[in-house]
Amino acid sequence: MATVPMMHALLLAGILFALGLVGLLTRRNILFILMSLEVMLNAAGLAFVAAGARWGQADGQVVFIFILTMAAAEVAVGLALVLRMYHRTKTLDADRASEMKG
Amino acid sequence: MMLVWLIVILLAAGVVAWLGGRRSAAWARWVSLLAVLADLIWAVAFWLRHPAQAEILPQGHWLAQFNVAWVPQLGIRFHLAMDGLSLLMVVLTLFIGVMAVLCSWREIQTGVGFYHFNLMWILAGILGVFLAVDLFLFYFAWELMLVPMYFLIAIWGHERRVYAAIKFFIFTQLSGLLMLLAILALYFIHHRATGVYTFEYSALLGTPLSQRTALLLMLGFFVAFAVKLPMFPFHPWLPDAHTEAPTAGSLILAGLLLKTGAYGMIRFVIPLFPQAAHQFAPVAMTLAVVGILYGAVLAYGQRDFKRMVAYTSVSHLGFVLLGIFAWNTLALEGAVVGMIAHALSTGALFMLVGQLYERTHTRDLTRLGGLWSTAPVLSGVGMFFMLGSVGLPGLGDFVGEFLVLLGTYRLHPILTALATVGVLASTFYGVQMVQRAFHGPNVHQWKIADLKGRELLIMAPMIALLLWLGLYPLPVLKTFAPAWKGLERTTRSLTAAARR
Amino acid sequence: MNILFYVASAVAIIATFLMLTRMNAVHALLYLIVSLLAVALVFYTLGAPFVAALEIIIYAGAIMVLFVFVVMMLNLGRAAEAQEREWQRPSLWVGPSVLAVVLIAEVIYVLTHADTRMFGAEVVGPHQVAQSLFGPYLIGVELASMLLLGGLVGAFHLGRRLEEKR
Amino acid sequence: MNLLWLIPAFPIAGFLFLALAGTRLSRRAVSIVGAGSVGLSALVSLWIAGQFFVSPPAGYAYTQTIWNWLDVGSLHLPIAFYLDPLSLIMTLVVTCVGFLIHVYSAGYMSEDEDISRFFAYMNLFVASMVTLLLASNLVLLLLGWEGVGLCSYLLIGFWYRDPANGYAGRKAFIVTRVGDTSMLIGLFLLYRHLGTLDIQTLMARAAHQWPVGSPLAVAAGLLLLGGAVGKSAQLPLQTWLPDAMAGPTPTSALIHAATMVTAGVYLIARMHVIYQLAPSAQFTVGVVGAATLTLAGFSALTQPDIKRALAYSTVSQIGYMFLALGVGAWSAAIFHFMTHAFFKALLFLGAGMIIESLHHEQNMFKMGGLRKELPVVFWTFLIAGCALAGVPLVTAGFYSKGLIVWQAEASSAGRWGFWLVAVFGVFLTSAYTFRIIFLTFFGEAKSHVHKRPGLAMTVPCIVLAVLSLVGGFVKTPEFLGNIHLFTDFLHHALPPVAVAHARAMSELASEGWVTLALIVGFAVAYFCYIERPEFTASLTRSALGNALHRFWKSDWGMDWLYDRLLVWPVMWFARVDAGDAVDSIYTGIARLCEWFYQGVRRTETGQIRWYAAAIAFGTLIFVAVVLFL
Repeated sequence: MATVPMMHALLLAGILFALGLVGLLTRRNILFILMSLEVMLNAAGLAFVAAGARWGQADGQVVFIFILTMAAAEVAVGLALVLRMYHRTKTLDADRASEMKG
Repeated sequence: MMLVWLIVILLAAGVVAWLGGRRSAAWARWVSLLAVLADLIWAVAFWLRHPAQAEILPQGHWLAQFNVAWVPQLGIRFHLAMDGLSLLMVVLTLFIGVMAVLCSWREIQTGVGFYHFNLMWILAGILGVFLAVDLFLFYFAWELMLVPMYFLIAIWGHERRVYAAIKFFIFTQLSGLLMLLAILALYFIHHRATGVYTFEYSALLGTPLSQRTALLLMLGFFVAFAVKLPMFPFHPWLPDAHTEAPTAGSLILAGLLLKTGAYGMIRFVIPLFPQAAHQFAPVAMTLAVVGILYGAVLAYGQRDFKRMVAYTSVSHLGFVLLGIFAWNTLALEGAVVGMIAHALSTGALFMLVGQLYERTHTRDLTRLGGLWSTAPVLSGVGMFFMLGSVGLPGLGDFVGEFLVLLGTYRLHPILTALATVGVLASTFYGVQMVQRAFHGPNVHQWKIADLKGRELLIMAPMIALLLWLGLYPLPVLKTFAPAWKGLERTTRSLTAAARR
Repeated sequence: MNILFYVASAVAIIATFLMLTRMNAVHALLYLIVSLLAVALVFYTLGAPFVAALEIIIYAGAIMVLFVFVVMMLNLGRAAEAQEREWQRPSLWVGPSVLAVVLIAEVIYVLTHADTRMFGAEVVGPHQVAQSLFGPYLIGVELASMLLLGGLVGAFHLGRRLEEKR
Repeated sequence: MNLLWLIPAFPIAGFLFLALAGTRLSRRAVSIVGAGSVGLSALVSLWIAGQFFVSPPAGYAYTQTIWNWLDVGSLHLPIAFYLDPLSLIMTLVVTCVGFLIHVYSAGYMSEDEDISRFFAYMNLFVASMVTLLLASNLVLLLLGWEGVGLCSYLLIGFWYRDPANGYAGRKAFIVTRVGDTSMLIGLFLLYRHLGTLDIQTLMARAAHQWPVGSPLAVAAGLLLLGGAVGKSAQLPLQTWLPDAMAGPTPTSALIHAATMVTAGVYLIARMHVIYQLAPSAQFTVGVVGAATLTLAGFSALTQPDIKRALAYSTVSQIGYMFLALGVGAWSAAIFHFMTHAFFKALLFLGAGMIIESLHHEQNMFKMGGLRKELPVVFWTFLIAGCALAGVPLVTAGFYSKGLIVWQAEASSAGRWGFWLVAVFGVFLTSAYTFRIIFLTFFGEAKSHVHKRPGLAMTVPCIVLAVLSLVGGFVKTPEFLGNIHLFTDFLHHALPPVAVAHARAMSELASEGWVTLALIVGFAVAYFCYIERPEFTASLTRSALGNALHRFWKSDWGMDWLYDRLLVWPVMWFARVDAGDAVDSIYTGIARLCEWFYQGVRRTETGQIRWYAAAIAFGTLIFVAVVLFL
């Protein structure tokens, strides 16, 4: 197995997370926002797994599995909402769905 | 035990009226009416059975009481007790309650069941306030009457009802919280001094307090009651709430809710903190006088009939406050008579405005006028209660104001003189009201039905009682006298003890 | 093996970057899948073969398929692409990018001041994972299952209402 | 004598009956009930008066307690009536003159649609007035006092459809209540320092506890005087009475001439001990009276409206009574009250008949020559006018006013100045009285008489005319038979006047001067309104004359002054602050919260990306804080 500094794995997680964040903040299309979210979740999972590997423990992977579960649920509900929204507003523009505006 | 029944009957009647009111509005009305009537009859019978005691009841002994543990861990007891003062207030509450049910007979057509539920629960809450001698229970009842009142205004009120209801709620709730703080502080201070946790009124009397603490706690109670009263700078909720509430709501607000403030001052503020209250008295009395004059002048400037009557309340309750802080026999007797008379005269004026509103659909005084030619009885009744309101001798308000001023004069001649000018100022709005509504030319060609049937049935006892109070107030005075003696003795001994 | 880690990392980063800059949703999805596969490889190199498999099966497989279905249902064509281009003005990238760069800088700062030990090349296999998953983390598993159930019900509910409306 | 309670009870019963059932009765029945109740009350008072003369009660005073009204601590106030010569005479006059005026009203108001309301108010008035007079304590007196004020207000505004009447009524009510405020404070002061409000006990205690000139007595005297000037329309609160003429004329006769407005005189006479203890307060009473009688006399000279002229005359005559009170001539004041009640009521009743005959014309300059058209009215009016002016020997006014003028100087509290003013007042009285008579009854007829008064109206006038002639013979000067029946009787209640014999001028000399002033006044009136009316007209047209005329006519500009000083500021404040400035404090707090909310609200854009950015930014800051701080 590879022997890389943990720092490098965590750096990868950080970069992926930052990229996901940039996507989340810049894209108006709600589909892309969801995708960016996936990237960020994935990056977080990566960080856990890396940390687990550092100590040779299974806990990191367990948490990754939980994150995975959550991501699955999130995507299911999120995509259902996207469909709903699209049928209501005929657009995927996240800025249009600003009914929570104070 | 009967004291509990008084309240329970009302609470139960409220629930029954609500449940039954979904099917039949008449059912809700009759249930409420019968419940309040039954209570009233019991209270009056009790009053007749216990004519003014000559002997003063020793402390902690009441005309009637009910005392069981409620939350013993915290020293909370369900303790209701009645002396002369409470008895008068209970009778007044139930009488006004009957009037309130009767005067909403036709006015309320939507949500009748829930309406009567609220009405009954308000009355129950007010009874609780007048009877509770456990401070926690008192606070509980104090809050209990607010929420249904809020609904009463917010649901069945006039145009700006939600605004008025929220204003009412915020004012009373905030001040109530201050009182809760003061009650809790007193509770813990008492515990520190004696090692006993209790909310019991008679136990908390004479809790040793430093001067500063006493003043602060006194202010906590005072503000809660002053807002309710309402005292001068705390009054702005009242015109809105009175104006927007339905007739019965205005009646209960003016007739009863304001009296809970005055009652609280008499029962709690001064006996619990006699010295602090004595220190504070000049301020309170000055504010009372300012309120008397300010309320009267503002009443003069109003166009809305109900708003005008509301401001007169500020003026009248100023006299009551003045009397309470004078804390002598004449002034206190005057304050109590004044409270009852104000409930009758102002309450009747509110009912009259309600009846006028049913007919003309306006409360704008400048749009009325010349009603005497089309509804002489209604106008005559209005004139009568206006006269009550301006303190014409022979009617109840005069007795109250006169005794208050007579009692206050020996303490503060200048303030009394200014308050007397308030009596004069009441003439301004009184005669202007009659002129704008009933006299003058009938410019707008009003043709309205005169009072009859149920409406006369409501007005007749109000008129009779106001006259009775003005010409033969002795029963009221004598009923209150022993209660007053007890209060006075308490404060005197406490002050003396504190001096030592 | 180390080289595998770095290559996979580079692929993941590049693929993610490309995913972000695509205007067409299907293209972006494909890059995302590539990125996920690369991450799966990273997992493998880190000695976590089980999650690497899960990453491929569930992430790149199930979840992405969901996305694809939705994109298909929405039937996004060239018009959507044009719209996407119109939405994504270059100036929009500036703020978030700065934010992200600062974030990365902070992460690097933390990492450079932290533990720099190498990984022991130790494989943590499915057996160990299963043991801790159904041992100390049993409650978590139950909660996750409830979450999934919630997601299931939610998705079903939202989708069903849509059917009726149509 | 134990029928005393019936005197107020009958009118109250009449009031209640008319108020509750009046609209269902015929006009005739209403008149019978209305006048009858007062008639019964007059009969009872005559019966009691007879008893009182024949077998006076011990100490010439009788108290009847009806019930216990207020009983608080040391305050005991029964509803109790106190009868002594003073209240007896006043009650007699009020009920008898009241009855005559009620009979007159039955004719005068017979066409009015609201006749039942009218009689209800009138009955209530008589009841309140009698209560005022018979009250044994000051609070019951106050009850009557406010009661008559209320009736006055209601009756002035009786024809409520005209806003001007309502205005006059409100003005009367408020101005008199200004006085009442002062009186109330006086009551508080008396109770505070003397511990009772029972009038007789109060007098005894005051005399016992307060030395002469005690500041408390002066304060009490002045405060009560405030009440008296309000009710009796004396300076500086006289402005309401001329406006009060807006009411039906019988009301003006009963309330605003004969009875209610003299309540102030009664109050001061009743409380005379206080004034004896406070010479400076008593002197103030005299000054108020003297000033009022002159100022009102001038105003009366310039009024074109017959009722307003009579109203100023009333103010002026009550000024005489106050002057008498001010020099300690208590009985003289009451004497003048009695004769004034007769002739002034008669003058108003006559004026009422004239006004009704002329289609409600009140301007004297549009009348004239009515002497032949309305002979009964003319003769009764003439008699009353002569009595008012004080034509010597034959009229009641001569005796009562002559007594006051003489005692203004002769009394130990008297002064030369008072006497001079009083004699000048006689000149003014004579001038304006004959001005009225000349303008109304002489000269050429300017309007048509359309209706002649019926018996119900003329008979009371004739009775009053007789009384105006003979009513004065109960007290005549020394040189004219020296009858002092009236004063002797009153001296059981009021102290006799202390004549300073050393310096006093003789009664005869004083009466001589009075007669001279009267003749001069008559001559001036004759010259101005019969001989050379065009001279008068030109006089009022000249710059100075016009200004003076307007000034006097507007009551020395007092209304103008009060409007600006007192009325307008209050109204201005009420209007400006109608929205309640205090409320704006609370709405201000609410607005502040609202403003703050508006600020915070902007951060809630509803955009997911904005929130995400906020979270990211927050995290950034948080991490930075953890790392670098």
